Amino acid sequence: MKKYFTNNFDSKEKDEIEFLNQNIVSVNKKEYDYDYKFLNPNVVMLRMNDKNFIVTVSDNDEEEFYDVNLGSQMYKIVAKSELDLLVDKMSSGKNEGREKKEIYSPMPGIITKLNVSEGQKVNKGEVLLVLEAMKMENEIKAKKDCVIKKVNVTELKSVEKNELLLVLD
Amino acid sequence: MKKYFTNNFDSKEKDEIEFLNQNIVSVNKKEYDYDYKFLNPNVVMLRMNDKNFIVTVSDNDEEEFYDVNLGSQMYKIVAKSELDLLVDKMSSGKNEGREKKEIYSPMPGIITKLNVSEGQKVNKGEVLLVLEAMKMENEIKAKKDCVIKKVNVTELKSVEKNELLLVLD
Amino acid sequence: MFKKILIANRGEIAVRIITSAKEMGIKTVAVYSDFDRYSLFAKMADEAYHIGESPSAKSYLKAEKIIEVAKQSGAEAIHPGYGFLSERGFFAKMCEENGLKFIGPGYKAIDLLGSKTEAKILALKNNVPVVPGTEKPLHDFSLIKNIAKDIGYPILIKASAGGGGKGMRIVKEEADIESSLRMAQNEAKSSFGDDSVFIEKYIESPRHIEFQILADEYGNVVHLGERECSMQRRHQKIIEETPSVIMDEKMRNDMGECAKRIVKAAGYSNAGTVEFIVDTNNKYYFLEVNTRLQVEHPITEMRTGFDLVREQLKIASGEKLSFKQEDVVFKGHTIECRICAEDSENNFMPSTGKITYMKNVLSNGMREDTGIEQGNEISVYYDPMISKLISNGATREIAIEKMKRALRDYKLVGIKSNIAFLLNLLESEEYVSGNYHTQFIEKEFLGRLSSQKSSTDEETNAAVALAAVLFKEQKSLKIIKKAGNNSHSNNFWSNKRTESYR
Amino acid sequence: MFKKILIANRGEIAVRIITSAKEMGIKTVAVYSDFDRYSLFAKMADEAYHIGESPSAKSYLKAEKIIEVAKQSGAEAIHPGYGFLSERGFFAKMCEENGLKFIGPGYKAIDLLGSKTEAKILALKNNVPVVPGTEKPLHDFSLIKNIAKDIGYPILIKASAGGGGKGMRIVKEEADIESSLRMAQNEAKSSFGDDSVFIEKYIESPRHIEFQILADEYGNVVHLGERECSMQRRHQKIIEETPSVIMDEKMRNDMGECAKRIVKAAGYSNAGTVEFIVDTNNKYYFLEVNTRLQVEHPITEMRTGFDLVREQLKIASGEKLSFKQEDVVFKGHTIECRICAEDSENNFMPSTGKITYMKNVLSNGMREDTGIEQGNEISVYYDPMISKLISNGATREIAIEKMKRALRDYKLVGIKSNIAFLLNLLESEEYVSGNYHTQFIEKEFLGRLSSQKSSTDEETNAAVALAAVLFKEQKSLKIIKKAGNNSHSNNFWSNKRTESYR
Repeated sequence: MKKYFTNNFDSKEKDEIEFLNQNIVSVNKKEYDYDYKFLNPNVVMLRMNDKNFIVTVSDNDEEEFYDVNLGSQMYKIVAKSELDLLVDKMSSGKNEGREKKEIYSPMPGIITKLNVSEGQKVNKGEVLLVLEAMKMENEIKAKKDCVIKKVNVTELKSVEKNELLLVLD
Repeated sequence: MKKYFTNNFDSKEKDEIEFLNQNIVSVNKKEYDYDYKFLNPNVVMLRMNDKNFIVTVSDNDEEEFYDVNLGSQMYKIVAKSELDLLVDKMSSGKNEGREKKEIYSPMPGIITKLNVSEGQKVNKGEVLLVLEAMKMENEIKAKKDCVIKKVNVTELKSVEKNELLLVLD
Repeated sequence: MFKKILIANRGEIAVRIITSAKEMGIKTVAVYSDFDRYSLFAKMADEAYHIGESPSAKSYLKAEKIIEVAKQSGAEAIHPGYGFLSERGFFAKMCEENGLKFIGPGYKAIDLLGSKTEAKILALKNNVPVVPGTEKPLHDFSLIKNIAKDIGYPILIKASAGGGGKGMRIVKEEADIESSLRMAQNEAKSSFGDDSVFIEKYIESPRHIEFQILADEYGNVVHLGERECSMQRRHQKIIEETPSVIMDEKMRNDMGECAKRIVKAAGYSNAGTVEFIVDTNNKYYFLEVNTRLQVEHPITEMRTGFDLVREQLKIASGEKLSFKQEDVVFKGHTIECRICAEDSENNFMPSTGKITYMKNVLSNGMREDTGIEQGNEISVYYDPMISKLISNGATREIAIEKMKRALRDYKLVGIKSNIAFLLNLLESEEYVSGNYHTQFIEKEFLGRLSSQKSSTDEETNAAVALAAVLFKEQKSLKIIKKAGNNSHSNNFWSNKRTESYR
Repeated sequence: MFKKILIANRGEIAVRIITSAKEMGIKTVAVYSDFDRYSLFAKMADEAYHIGESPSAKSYLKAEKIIEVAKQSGAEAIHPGYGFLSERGFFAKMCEENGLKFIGPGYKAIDLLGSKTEAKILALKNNVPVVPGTEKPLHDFSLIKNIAKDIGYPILIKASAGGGGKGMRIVKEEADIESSLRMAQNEAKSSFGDDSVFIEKYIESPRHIEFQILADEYGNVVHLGERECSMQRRHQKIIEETPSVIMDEKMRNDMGECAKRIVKAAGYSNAGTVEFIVDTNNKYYFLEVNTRLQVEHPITEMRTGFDLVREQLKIASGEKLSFKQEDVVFKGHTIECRICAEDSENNFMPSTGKITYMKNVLSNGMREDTGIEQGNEISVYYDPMISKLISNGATREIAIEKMKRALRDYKLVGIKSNIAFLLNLLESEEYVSGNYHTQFIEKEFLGRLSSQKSSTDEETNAAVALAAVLFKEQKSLKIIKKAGNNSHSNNFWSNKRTESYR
């Protein structure tokens, strides 16, 4: 009778999942006959009330949610067991306000354009720098309004994957 | 510098294989630059002097040779290391003359025809019985001239895989 | 158009039907046996219902159960595929009685064409040639002799109560008729207690040529050309192609019109196949009508550009045919090979087991229809067909070359398959020249096969020997390492040079 | 015909070339970088030679090394594929000097058509329309004004020393010409120290339409119809189709004849593509000639039934074209989608990593060309294209429906892909109506995309939540079990009902 809670990162919708027995699961108090098979560690075939869903689930590189794909739609889902929530509660406050303050290179390449300098204010969506890799120019944009605290690279520098590029404030 | 000896069951051709170093193997004293990768436990991609060979190798159900497939050709190959040969030599004589005396059902099915009775002499190639399975009639034939020692089934009997059907003499 | 249909079948043909239905925005309902719980077709459908145990009689043949699921799921129509319930008039009737559309002809047409005698009478009435012979069982000696003379030798004597070749006799010339007839009648008498016989013309080295037809529910019928299906072993088709090398425009028109006449006369609708046998003088005789989609329908699709399942669904939903006979354009040459789990070197014994590796490389001009995935089991419950490979080229020669390349690059591990046998067939002089018939494989080809093992060059020989040794070595490594670490990928343990042999 | 050829390329196009060569009985030689040691193309070829490190400059661009391998292996000809050395005149010349046949046009034709200016002059000489404009850099104000008037507005001012959009200005009407020209010249002066400019007609919302041509070495040229390639993002084609919805028979003939004239005038042989831009009034202008096989060649193959690689090999070996323009028959509608490893939701950032699961279901009317196998790595070294899906249907609507179904059933795990983006594009009103142009994606589509998240029904929502939970549970089980037992098959840990959840 294990219980889970999920949270859709985009829609903020919360769902409650309870395994009632080996064939029946309840989602938000509605019961489903279910069956499943992992076709691969990241691909699960789900059958709920005889309806098929082939769902892929992956860890997201940098966030605590999973990338869930069904049909042509992507969902960002946080899944927690009752125990997880308890642990969260006890440790709450400790990591409060933790945010991404560093921008790392997502792949090896060359910085072909550097648009910011230390101390500069940037707006959400602004292109901070351009990384050329795999024959393509990739724009790295600001995810929110912020100030550039540190610039770790120069134009035309080659960078490795996960190399620190910028520190934000 | 491990050495192996192989034996083609059909052509009776014998080959000597010696690994000289991690890139070079000698087959019948001729050296080849080689590289390989198992694509699957039974499929190996071999590169010998820059020529590609995709070879599948399986254990044969009942015999000591491997079924080796290259192109559209099947080969029955016995592979032995020097050590194997030594062991064989020491234990030789013990299993001498061991031959298949029993015929087992290769799959579940129904005996739709039984052509032989106990004590009957049969010739190589003669149809001993017909097993119907997977919508097909499968003729079980004598592999050599022999005498039927025991008949373990009756016509229209269902049999399981590996059930003893006949004992030969 | 339907909003939801149920597919009363499994394997590759269920996958085939599901793909076209999905393309048309129709929801699909699969039904599955224990064995097929996670089979490709059962995963691909929008919904999937369990209907029973693995043996067909306890699942795919359970008409009531299937009808029940159709109603429960809200399906409006049932596609029967081929085999199973597809040619059972009673099932089509049950569908109708339950307010479900059967995607196929009406049950009356199925029953009419399902009776060999009635179908033959219908053909004769409609000027469609049938194999000359008697329609009623005969006893009388001299009458039989006269009829045989009319038909012309060679003739075939068949016990009217017989079946499966029992009580059959071929008579090559008149001198032998009396003795043969006497023997056939004695045999029939002792076997079946009835000495009456039929006689008909014996067709030597016949070809099996069939015509694909499409008929809507308003009497419009077109044919989509022929399929040459003479490459058979024990009445199982192995390689099919279109066009047939013996066909010219006139013969195609004549036979096509025959096919159209007979289905029209039967009040037939939906897709169907009219089968003929053709003698060595290119005279053709009606054989029977298959009242469903055929295994080999893809070669017609690739040569005409039609999607036959789409047409079936359109017809069943009451649409008129959207094209006329003159709009059917044939282009190029198409071949199908059936890859089966069987041991060609051991009397074609079906081969069961788990397919641990399965890999194709298709590219230009190739299509594959399969319901099998790597990791699947080939069981004793269903037929041993793993996959249909279809090639398409501007010419017959190109289509053959494409098929051979694809077969050579097709890898299948875990069961025995007929791939090498198919390649041998495609390389036979008779196939290359197109000069083959339904008895070719059994009477000519198999005997020759065992004697022709090609010799092996030094390099191939070295590769074979080395592969066997590497396999042996890996096996012993595996035993030492026991389970080892689990790798998710398909590329198992690769022996990089750095970690290679000492 | 050649007995052995070398393929100086990698990935899907190397696989494509190898299959056709094998079908023709030609032995194939692959060359591979460190990264590609066990890539599909390197395994499929009869022989495979290592030529260097993973970066292209150290392997696939090393002309001397490739020539050396060709000679060492006994190859008679080199197929360059697309990209890498395929349009480099010097490489074609090196082949010739080393007694190797370059499977493509002669180096003189490559160099001639490689020069934009010379190609434009050649087009004008042969009555092939080009975008109206000046051929020489200009300084003089009033002269420029007069020319602009002749050409007609809108016009484009380009700094002659510029590039990449710098110093470019669009002028919509004559009133703005003076100020725009002044600004453009000032910008050019300060950026490049040279204030001379070109002017040409500015084509708004242009379409990119190209013609496939085949030319033998005896002056015979045919075209195989057009390809509509206007669905682009940052000049990268994403979806291509044939026919183009704007094309009628007359326009196809006119453009096709233009294409033929220009390649004939260039002394061209082998396969090539003549690119045009087409304005909103269906006026077309010659753009350039791609002197090699295109990525999107399969759509032409499926619509005409030809095998372009086969034709290339025949032409290069000195055969005459075996057919004439009137023998080219177009049938049905064909679409290609390029599946790429990129994150469409994050500015199309290329996505690298290992593909742990890859599964297609093709069936009727679908083709896939890929050089990738499950378990392969997508690296930073080469372009991010994973696969080309090609659909073929009797009508455009059917071809679109088939493509959408196949994309929905296509599963790819381990990297991010543009599959959802492709589906969104195929469902856009503009694609459905065929009313799109090369700036559609960037100017119209991307902005709209983020705002349209479709709502999720209860069942889908439940499935998504449950899948996330099951994934979490399996992950923790895996950690507990550590490595676990190694399973060879593709069907990983299946949770049978019996061993299911408590």
